[in-house]
Parts: sequence; C-alpha cells; structure tokens
Amino acid sequence: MRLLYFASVRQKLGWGEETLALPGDVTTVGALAAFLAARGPSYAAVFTDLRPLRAAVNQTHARFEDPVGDGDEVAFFPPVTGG
Amino acid sequence: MRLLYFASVRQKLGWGEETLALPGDVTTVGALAAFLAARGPSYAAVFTDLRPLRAAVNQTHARFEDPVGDGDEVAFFPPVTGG
Amino acid sequence: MDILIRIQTEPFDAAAVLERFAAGAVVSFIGRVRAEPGLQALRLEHYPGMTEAEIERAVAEAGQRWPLTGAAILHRVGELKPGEPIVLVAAAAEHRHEAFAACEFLIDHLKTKAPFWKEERLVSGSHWVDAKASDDDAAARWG
Amino acid sequence: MDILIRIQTEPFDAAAVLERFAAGAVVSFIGRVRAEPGLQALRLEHYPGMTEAEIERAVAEAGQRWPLTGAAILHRVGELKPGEPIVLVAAAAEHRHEAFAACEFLIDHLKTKAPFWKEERLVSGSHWVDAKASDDDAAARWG
Repeated sequence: MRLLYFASVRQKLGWGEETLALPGDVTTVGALAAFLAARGPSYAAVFTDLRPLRAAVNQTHARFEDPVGDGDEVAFFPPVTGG
Repeated sequence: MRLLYFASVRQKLGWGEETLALPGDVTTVGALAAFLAARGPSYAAVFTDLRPLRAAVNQTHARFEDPVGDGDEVAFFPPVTGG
Repeated sequence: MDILIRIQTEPFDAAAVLERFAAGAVVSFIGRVRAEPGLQALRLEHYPGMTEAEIERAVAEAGQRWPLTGAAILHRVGELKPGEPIVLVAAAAEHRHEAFAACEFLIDHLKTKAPFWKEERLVSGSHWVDAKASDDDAAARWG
Repeated sequence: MDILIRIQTEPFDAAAVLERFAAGAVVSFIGRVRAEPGLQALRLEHYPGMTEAEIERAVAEAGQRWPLTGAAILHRVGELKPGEPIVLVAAAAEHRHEAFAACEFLIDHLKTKAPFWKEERLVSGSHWVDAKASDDDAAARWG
C-alpha cells in the first residue's frame, strides 16, 4: 500500500510518502489510522484524534468507515484550504 | 424644454430631439405625453398608449405622475434592453 | 472604492480591468452578442449622459449594500457582430460572496435601468429587441 | 463543454481564458493573496493527481446542474506574494444566471474539496491556515 501525507500531517510525521504491507486485519481507513497511531509518538500525534484528519483512497475523498486494500493509494491530510 | 426620443420612439417620430415651449397647464410627464399625442398621427402612435413607454426627467427615470417644468430635459423611450 | 465606468464603441481590455483590482476576490461578468440564426449584427443605442448617471447610481447603491473595494462597468455601443463582447461588469471585495452578489446586482440593474437599446439586424430586416420579463424579475430580487 | 483545468506555479493569463469562451455569458472569479499585516508570502501545497481528479468531478457536476458551454479552473501552487492571483474560475453559459451559479458552485466546491493547503509565511514564522466554517457553509448550500 502507498501512503501519502500532506501539509501539517506531512510536517508532523517528517515525510510525505511511505510504502506499507497492509496487515490482513486492517480493512478500513479508520482501522488503518489506528494501526498507524501505534507506530510511535509522531504517528500517535497525528492518528489518535481523527477529528482534524481527512483521508482519500485512490485519490477520492473517503470516510473512516470506507474499505482499504493492499493495492490502494491512501492519503491523510488536514481539511483543505485552497482557492 | 428639451425633448429627447430614443430607439423605437425616435424611429416612429422621425427625429431624436426637439425644443418645446411648455404650455403652462402641462405640469406632469403624463400631461406632457397627452399634449404630444395631439400633435399629429406619428405622435399619436407613440403617446396614446403609455404602457410601452418610459420617461426620464433630467436624466433620471420618472413616472408619468412626476412633475415637469419648462427648464427640464425630458426623454421618452421604450423599456431598456442593454447589458 | 475604485470605480471605472466607460461607454465606448471599441472593444474593451478585460485583462486590464481585472488586473486593476488587487482585492481578495474579483468577480466579473462578460456578456456577448449571441450567435442566432439570421442575426447579422446588433446595434446598440444609448442616452449619453443619463447612461453614465444611471450606472453611477447603481455602483453607489452596490457600494452601500456590500463592502466593495472596486467596481467596473464597461458597455459598448454601436454595431456589434455575433460573438463580440457587449458588456463587462466587475466587482471587487475582500471576500467572494460580496463580490458575486455585487456583480450580479450590477448586471441586473444595468439590464433594467441603464438607457441602452438593442436593434437586431437580421437577413430579413431590422427590429428593436423587446425587454425581457426575466430581467425585471432578476432585478426585483434586490428589492 | 469546453473544459480547461490547470495547476501551475506561474501566473495565469486571465484574458486568454475569458476570450476562450464565446458564450453569451461568462462569469469569472479571481482569488488573490490578501495583504495582511506581517504576511510575507503564502505557500500552496497540493496532492498531484487527486487535485485534477477532484476538479474534474466538480466540473462534471456543474455541467449536470447547469447548461454550461465552458468551464475553466486555473489554480496556482508554490510560493505567492500578497496581491498575487491564486485561482481563476470561469463558467460560460448562454444565459447569465446559469453562469453566475456555476461559477460560485465551482469555487465553493474547490475551497472545500480540492486538495490544496495554504501555509502562511509571517515575519514571526510559518503556520498552516485553518479551514473556514464559512467555506463549509457555502459548499453545503449546493446540497
């Protein structure tokens, strides 16, 4: 799985992209966030409180209950502020 | 008094501008239109039915009950269609 | 408020107008002669003096309704071919909602109050364009 | 529908975009970096690929809601100074009401759905701009 991070999420983690072998029991965006939260302090800072976090699966906005699979591109970022 | 005519009104009368010594008993835009209607067939064609006619006094939209005086610039025209 | 009002026969420079306003939000409307079957040209007549005065009144009213930093109305007169721009209305404000509302107010006002008249030159002859009830309805929204 | 979507670092040519659409009504919105005390620059980051896909979805939805003949969204990324244009949205239709509605829909959609993020560079340091509830409210109007 390809993981992408943007804006303040990228900044807090220290990188913008990584590859992950998705554990078989992680099947939703929310479960993926919970899995990432357990990886260390900087991940915990981003993935513990999901309220300020948004996600996209394969470049489409997704909810935390939406499914993810190992071939997906999943992105996490704060609410958008363009325009 | 300076009288101005525009668009189809100008075209029906055959000219766009004339000067008029305003009779003392003509004191409103509507009375002026009635006075003009009596001047001949082309005037009657324009000034008998006031519904398709609009007026301005001194370059401001006016109603037929609005006052006119001999020093005024009065214009008659159809509803506007610019923009 | 930075105000630009022009009545002219020649085409206008839309880019120069849009660059004039450095506000956070600039909304513009460009109206063109629609290509219609048989239409050779549109001729626009206006009432010099009153046109400018009426547009100034509309801009002043828009400035009272919304916190505008700029407004521009450029309107062409004379003979125009299908596809040519007739009018450019722009409104500038710090925030976009005000700029959208003011721009729409100005074009609605222009269409029902500014003394312009359109004559269509068709293959079959010329005739004056009738006023549209939909324009009156649009202008009536603003109270 | 004639569609133009561009994400770019360099300034855009607003005049070329407006001239591209020969429709009866062309409404455009230009958003600029607001001059605020202490603001040195704005840095815009985006999600390449998703940005274009999200804007294409917005334009497709606008085209279903209104009879548009054209739409353009040009959005800059990278570092921008106060006063510089960030975004240009244009909607073209035969009649002005549709063009106004579609242009406002597109910018409302862009502000809440397109993956762009603004970082403010102030004299005192840098910080990410928070999303505005007013933008969510504006987008929610469209249902």
